[in-house]
Amino acid sequence: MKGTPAVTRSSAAWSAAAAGRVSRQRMAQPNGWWGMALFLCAEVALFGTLIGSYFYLDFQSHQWPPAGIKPPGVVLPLLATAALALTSLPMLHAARSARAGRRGSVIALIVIALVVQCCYLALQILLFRHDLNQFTPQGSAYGSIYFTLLAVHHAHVLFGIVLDLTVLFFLVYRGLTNYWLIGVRGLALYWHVVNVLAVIVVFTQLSPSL
Amino acid sequence: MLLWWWMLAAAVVVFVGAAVMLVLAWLRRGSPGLPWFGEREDISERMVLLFGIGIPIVVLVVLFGVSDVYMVGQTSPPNPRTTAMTIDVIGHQWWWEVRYPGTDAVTANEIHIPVDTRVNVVATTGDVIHSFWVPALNRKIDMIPGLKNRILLYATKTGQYRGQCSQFCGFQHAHMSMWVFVQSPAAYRAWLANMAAPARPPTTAPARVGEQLFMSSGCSSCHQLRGTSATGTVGPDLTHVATRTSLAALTIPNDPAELAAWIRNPQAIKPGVRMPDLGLSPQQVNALVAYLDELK
Amino acid sequence: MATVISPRAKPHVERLERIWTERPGLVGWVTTTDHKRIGIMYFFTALAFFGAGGVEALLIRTQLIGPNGTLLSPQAYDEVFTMHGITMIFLFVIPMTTGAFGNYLVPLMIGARDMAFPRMNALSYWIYLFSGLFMYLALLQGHAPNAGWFDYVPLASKKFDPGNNIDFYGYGLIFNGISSTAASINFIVTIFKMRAPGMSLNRMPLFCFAFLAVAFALLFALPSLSVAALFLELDRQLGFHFYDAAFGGAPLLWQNLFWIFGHPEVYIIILPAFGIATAIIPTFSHRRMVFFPLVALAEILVAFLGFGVWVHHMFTVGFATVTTVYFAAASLIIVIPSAIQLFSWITTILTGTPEFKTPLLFIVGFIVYFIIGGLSGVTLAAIPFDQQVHDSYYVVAHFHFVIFGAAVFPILGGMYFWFPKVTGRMYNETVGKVSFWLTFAGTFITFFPMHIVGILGMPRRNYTYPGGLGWSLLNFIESIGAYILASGLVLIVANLAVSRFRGAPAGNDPFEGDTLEWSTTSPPPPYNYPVIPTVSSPYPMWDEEDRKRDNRRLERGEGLLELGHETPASTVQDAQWDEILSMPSYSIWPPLTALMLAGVFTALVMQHYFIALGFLVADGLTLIGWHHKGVRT
Amino acid sequence: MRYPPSNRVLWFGVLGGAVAWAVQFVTNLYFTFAQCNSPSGRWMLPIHDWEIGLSIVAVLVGLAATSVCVWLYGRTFHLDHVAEAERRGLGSAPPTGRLSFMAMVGLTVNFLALSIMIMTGVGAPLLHVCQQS
Repeated sequence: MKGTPAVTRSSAAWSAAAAGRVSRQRMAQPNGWWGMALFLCAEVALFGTLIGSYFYLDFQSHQWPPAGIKPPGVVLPLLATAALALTSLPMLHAARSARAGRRGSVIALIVIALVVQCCYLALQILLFRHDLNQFTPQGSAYGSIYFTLLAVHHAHVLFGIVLDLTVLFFLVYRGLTNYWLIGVRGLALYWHVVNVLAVIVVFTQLSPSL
Repeated sequence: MLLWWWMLAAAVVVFVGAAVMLVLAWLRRGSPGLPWFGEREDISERMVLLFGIGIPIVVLVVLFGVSDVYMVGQTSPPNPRTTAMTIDVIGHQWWWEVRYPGTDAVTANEIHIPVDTRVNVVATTGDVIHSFWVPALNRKIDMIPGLKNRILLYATKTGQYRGQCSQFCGFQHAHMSMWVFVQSPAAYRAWLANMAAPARPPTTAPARVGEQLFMSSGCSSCHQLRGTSATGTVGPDLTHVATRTSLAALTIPNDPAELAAWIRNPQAIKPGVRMPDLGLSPQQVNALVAYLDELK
Repeated sequence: MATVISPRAKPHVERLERIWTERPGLVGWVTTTDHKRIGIMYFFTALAFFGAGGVEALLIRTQLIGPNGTLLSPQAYDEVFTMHGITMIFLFVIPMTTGAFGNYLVPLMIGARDMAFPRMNALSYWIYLFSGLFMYLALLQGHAPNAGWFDYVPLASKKFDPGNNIDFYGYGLIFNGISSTAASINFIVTIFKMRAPGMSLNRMPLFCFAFLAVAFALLFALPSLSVAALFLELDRQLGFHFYDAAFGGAPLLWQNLFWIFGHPEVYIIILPAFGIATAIIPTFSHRRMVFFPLVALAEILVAFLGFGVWVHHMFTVGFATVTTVYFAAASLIIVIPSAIQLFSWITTILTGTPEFKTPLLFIVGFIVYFIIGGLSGVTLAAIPFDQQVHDSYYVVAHFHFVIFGAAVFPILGGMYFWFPKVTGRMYNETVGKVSFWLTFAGTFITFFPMHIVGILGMPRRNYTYPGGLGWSLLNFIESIGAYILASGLVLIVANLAVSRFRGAPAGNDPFEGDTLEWSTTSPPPPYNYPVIPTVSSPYPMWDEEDRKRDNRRLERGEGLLELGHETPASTVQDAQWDEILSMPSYSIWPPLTALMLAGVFTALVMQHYFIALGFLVADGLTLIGWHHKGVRT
Repeated sequence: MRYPPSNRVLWFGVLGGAVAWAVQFVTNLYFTFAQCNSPSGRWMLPIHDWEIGLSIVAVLVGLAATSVCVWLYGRTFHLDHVAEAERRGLGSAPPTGRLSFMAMVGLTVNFLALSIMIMTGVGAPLLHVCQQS
């Protein structure tokens, strides 16, 4: 076992450069990263349950969607989801440049992603309102699961946007310390998972039309 | 059932074996190592492998094959082709509605079936989930909204078998039982013919008063008397109520005194039951009892 | 070989004291982030709920002591048995095992100075406390949840159960689930990353394997429960139709979702018990577990296979056999990991030189009852037999042997076992033995006759039963047993309570224990270990050399991390020392955050959605405060 | 194979069988739900063919994982009986000790996963499709 001196006091890394150095020296993923990863495991299980319920209800019904509700339109949701999925790229690079200790580019990349995510959320809310005018969650089990699934997904996007803003705020206010470097990596991880889930959700949502 | 005795035997063997080992452990608490083998680590490891994996896997695979693949196939529920007749049983909070398709016969909390006949019971529910269970005759099947489950009733001896709801269904889950009467074919046919007939008109004076009361004071809005203007469907069909051995799903025996007490204040006998207290005077109650007692 | 504080080491230790000591008095308890104090708070809270659940159990048994019992009205009976289930499972067993034992012992056993996320740890305690109170609030308002802890729809739907009692259940479970999820994330990261240098996966105490398995099971099982409860509340409060067959919903959807959580739950309850057993047995048998890797594996595997068996709670709903058969197979195979552990325990006791002190006695009782409960469990995996006894008292007998006999006995044994470590005093051995025999006999007398009543056809959840069916005598025996059992439990609590003040000083290591916690003083200091221990086997206390070396390093003032509120972090698989973390200190924010959440859920039950939203925002603000002060970010 | 193997290979060996079982389990489950739970029978699925096919694939994956563990176990066993030390709970030094430990774990996991997959793979096709039990 290595003696104490060789081991880095990661929490003492106050400058972006030092934080980056620590991050590169680390042999294992930091605790914060693991925490986010495990939290996301629970999230994946959550969506697994929702989507499982969707198909459970689908399979045991005579007609899906029930008579009088026309299957959802395909084009807009798919485009929006594609755009959202693309935000994984800036997030990926944000994590990279954070580990390289480049604070400015981290902030820039997160802002780019943030803009796209906000547009996505806005569009989805419009679509949601539009659907509500077509049919209601109180009308049938299909409506219930349809709107619940989408609402939960959009809530996750919203939560991610709040996370973006928090991390940005502290990056400006505290700088790229070790703590917030790990924050950036956690944020990136969160978005990767949410984006993958978004794709699965949209295909579930559109399954009657495909 | 045979499976049970086999599993019990196996279970006893395992339990005794483990108990013996524990007792040995207590006896030899002073000395390390196994009896006879001494401190041979590899032996104790092999014991773990043998008892922990080797033997169980064999037993379990056999149990799986016998019970879950073979026996399930043998005792799986009937389809109309293989059964002589079908009965619809509908669970309600907290009583059983029994219908005999093809006839007008409707009754409650009592199922009559002929002996040595494979009967296909279609189990559905009118409200919450119930579970149809006649322990002496077959396994249980849940009654679930939106589903039509089936189960076989088959009895080789005439007699009376107790059944009950075994899925928690509310306050009076405890008082939701039924009788299954297994009769000789002749007796069964006679009973069914009587059940299918409409309610008989009252003969005595008090009974006529009772009939008036029944139609005027609330009763008829929940209970049906086939052949009269009483067509309620909330409570049990009372067309031949006098032929039944019990009231309120085996809560109380069916005799005039109990019936009167029941009509006077059902909530006292079966708290939470859907039947309200109609606030009738003793005379009115007696008249109703007189009428209902004639509904043979 | 325990740590010795030599004069030369004194200044270092005093310095650590200064760094790690928290605020005094009640404030200290409210703001604490020390895993030991949080564990103790968990312990007493869970104990209180255990008392409540026990009273409910006695009420049930008194009601059923003879036919046509009239102690409780049907309404009251339904509420009592529902609250009994909820309390014992969500508010007693899980918090007592993961919360109390896990929190107190896991960091000690892996040689860490605290959990990975101390403040989140505090948060999960406060959320647990508030969620428990929240669910009992329903009882205070005189109208508690009454559809059973399984809460099947449509009985639990607005139509058949108006009033807000079920809402307390639904939201209470979601609320409580947040706590358990946070706790399990915390446990996994702690066990992955905070292990003492040298404690590679193959050198991890079996106790920690059990808690790792539990944490993973909770993490993946809870979402399904939360979703089920969410659907339920949407149905009840906003008129959605997930479970309403008339609108294309499926009552069975609830049952599936509930049992996808509910069966892993059973293993979540039992696994910590396995962990405690695997910690107690080697100590008193004076030898290492037979076939160590298999035991570790079995603990993980039970948790994993537990996800593939849920429909065996639903064999009577009329699924096609091609569906149920998969669950039957898994339900049978899951017996094997249990059998592996069982015989490993037995052979370990057999080949060792066991001292049958109170803790080991409880473990032996646990083994006996685990065999009984396990075997009746196997019979339930056989579909035809299950369909005969399902929802009868046979099942009640089965899961009480598993949950009480097999899960609670090790908890009681563990209470005796670690009592000296936590309090620094010894319990009374004689009284301990008596209390064991009382509890043991009481359990058997209470639950064994239930097998027979069940096969005689007595269904569960009946508030009363008619005489003359051959049930009365057995029920009478069961009720008597329940009182014997209760007296045994009271005796245990009394023994510990008295010994806390009168007991003889215990010293660091009264039982020649095998894991690290015995190396530090009893009770352990806030920083757990003055010097970060190094580990070279799963039984570090039996490696004299390592402990001697730790003492030498203490005297040289090496590996102390005395520059701040610090603890080491190591790599996941081989536990090489990777970095030094500075841990957040005590904070008032976790309880405040939990309080705001409690506000959210209370507002939701009352259907004041905007107030709920307000509380949610306030909750977010507390999180900012959380990151603002006291932790150097 | 290279020794010590890369982490990917190692964890495939430990978890491969279990994951294969999970996939076989969930997929078959949903096939039967789709076929048997829908009153209208909208999906005409050849259940048994799917069951058999999936089970075969899953079993093959399980066997692959098992072989990794067998190789690893044999490999570590010959390093002055590390494996024996592991069985005794002596915890020999990582990485070899840990690898041997995980090889033993993986062997058992795969064995049990395989037995479930074979039980269901053989048992399910013997049953009548959608007959209620």
